[in-house]
Amino acid sequence: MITVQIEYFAILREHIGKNAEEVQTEVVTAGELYDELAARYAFPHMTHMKVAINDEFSEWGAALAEGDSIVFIPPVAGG
Amino acid sequence: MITVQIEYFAILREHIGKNAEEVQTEVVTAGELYDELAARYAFPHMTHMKVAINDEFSEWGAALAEGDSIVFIPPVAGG
Amino acid sequence: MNRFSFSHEDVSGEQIRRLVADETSGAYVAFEGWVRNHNEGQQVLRLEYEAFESLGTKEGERIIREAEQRFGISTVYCVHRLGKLEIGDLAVIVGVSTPHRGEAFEACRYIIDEVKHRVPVWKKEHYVNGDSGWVNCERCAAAAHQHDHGEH
Amino acid sequence: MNRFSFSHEDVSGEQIRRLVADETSGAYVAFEGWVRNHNEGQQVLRLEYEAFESLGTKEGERIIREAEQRFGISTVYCVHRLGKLEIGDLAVIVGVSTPHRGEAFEACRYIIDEVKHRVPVWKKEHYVNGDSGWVNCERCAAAAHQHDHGEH
Repeated sequence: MITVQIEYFAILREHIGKNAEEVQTEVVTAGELYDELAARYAFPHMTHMKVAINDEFSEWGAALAEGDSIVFIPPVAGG
Repeated sequence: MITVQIEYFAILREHIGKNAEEVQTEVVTAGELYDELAARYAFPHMTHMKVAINDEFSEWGAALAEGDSIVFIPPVAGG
Repeated sequence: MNRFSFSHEDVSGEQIRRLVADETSGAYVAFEGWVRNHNEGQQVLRLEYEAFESLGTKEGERIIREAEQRFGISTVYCVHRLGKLEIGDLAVIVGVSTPHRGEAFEACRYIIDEVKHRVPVWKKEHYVNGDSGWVNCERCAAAAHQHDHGEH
Repeated sequence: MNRFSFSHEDVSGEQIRRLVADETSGAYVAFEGWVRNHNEGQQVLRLEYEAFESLGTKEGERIIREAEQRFGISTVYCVHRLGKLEIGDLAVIVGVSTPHRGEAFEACRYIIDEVKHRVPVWKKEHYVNGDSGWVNCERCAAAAHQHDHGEH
């Protein structure tokens, strides 16, 4: 069991109704954490998501560590 | 013998020391007129000159007519 | 000022030009993205931009360093607006000065293309009919044909 | 105001942007040519532009119509300065707005390339060492290898 910090942006922030939360989880990878939270909050179906760990882009298969800061990144639409 | 109006710009204006003049000539084409004036004024050697007749680009072989307005166009250097 | 930054206040083209101006540069190319009054058939009233600012700033700075490595750039700045914007407002600006104009065009285009694709910014449009929605990224449709993975 | 014009007074990027701005355009690309403090190894003090204005205005307008035929342009203006200019002054500006940014870049580049090649404008540079000279066209060196004719 580890504790990680999650920050939500854009459609996810609105869907969940909060900017950030602390989550305790048994999963190993960022992808598994996404699936766990998508099920818990019934995320809208989205493709081509990215993930950042500790303010850097990361892989979905990356192992999480105690205290990590996680951001799930929906498709961007700048400019 | 025809009479044409010549307007000079840039290096030619400075070389000859006037903006414009009326010229009487026996030549037929714009190219021949250039050669005649280049000899008269000892124009600096220039390549890739263009010529305009009555405010439109023209050919060196174009025949001149009484009252035409002629401009010899040195290589441009805008912007 | 960082070469890439987010701004919660109005940005003007004149500000960026002043930052970029220098006596050795003969060419300046600026791209500005403006808020249009329509998008994909819907009449837009206003919109909001939101960013993952800490990562976005780093990614924007990386894009500018890449452009500097590829092109002969004198000076470059890029600013992306965040918050509420109205029709006609400047949403993003890239200003590049170079000794020769070809590289100014190429560098400016490289930066805006990469910023729109890679910097984590999201746009919520508010429509005349009362609806609103988060706009998807511009390469998603193309990317969907190229990748089977990445479903999350 | 004509889409192509000469100006004997200062021109600002902001003037052109205001002319070009409209609510249906999402993309704006501007090119500005600035007076550099050096050219081909010489330190430049100031310069003068002179034009064959009547033909130049017509040729500039033709270039803009060509760009409109090739690209999806919303609005476009080009102004070329004439007279005495100092280091850092704006010598020429092209501003183009379009619905999509790719065409703004392409149209802006097309116009400045053609203007520099086809519009009869001449530049006299004054150097720090007291010399001055009329600058030759930028395609002359390349053209000299391609043509044996045209000697006049």
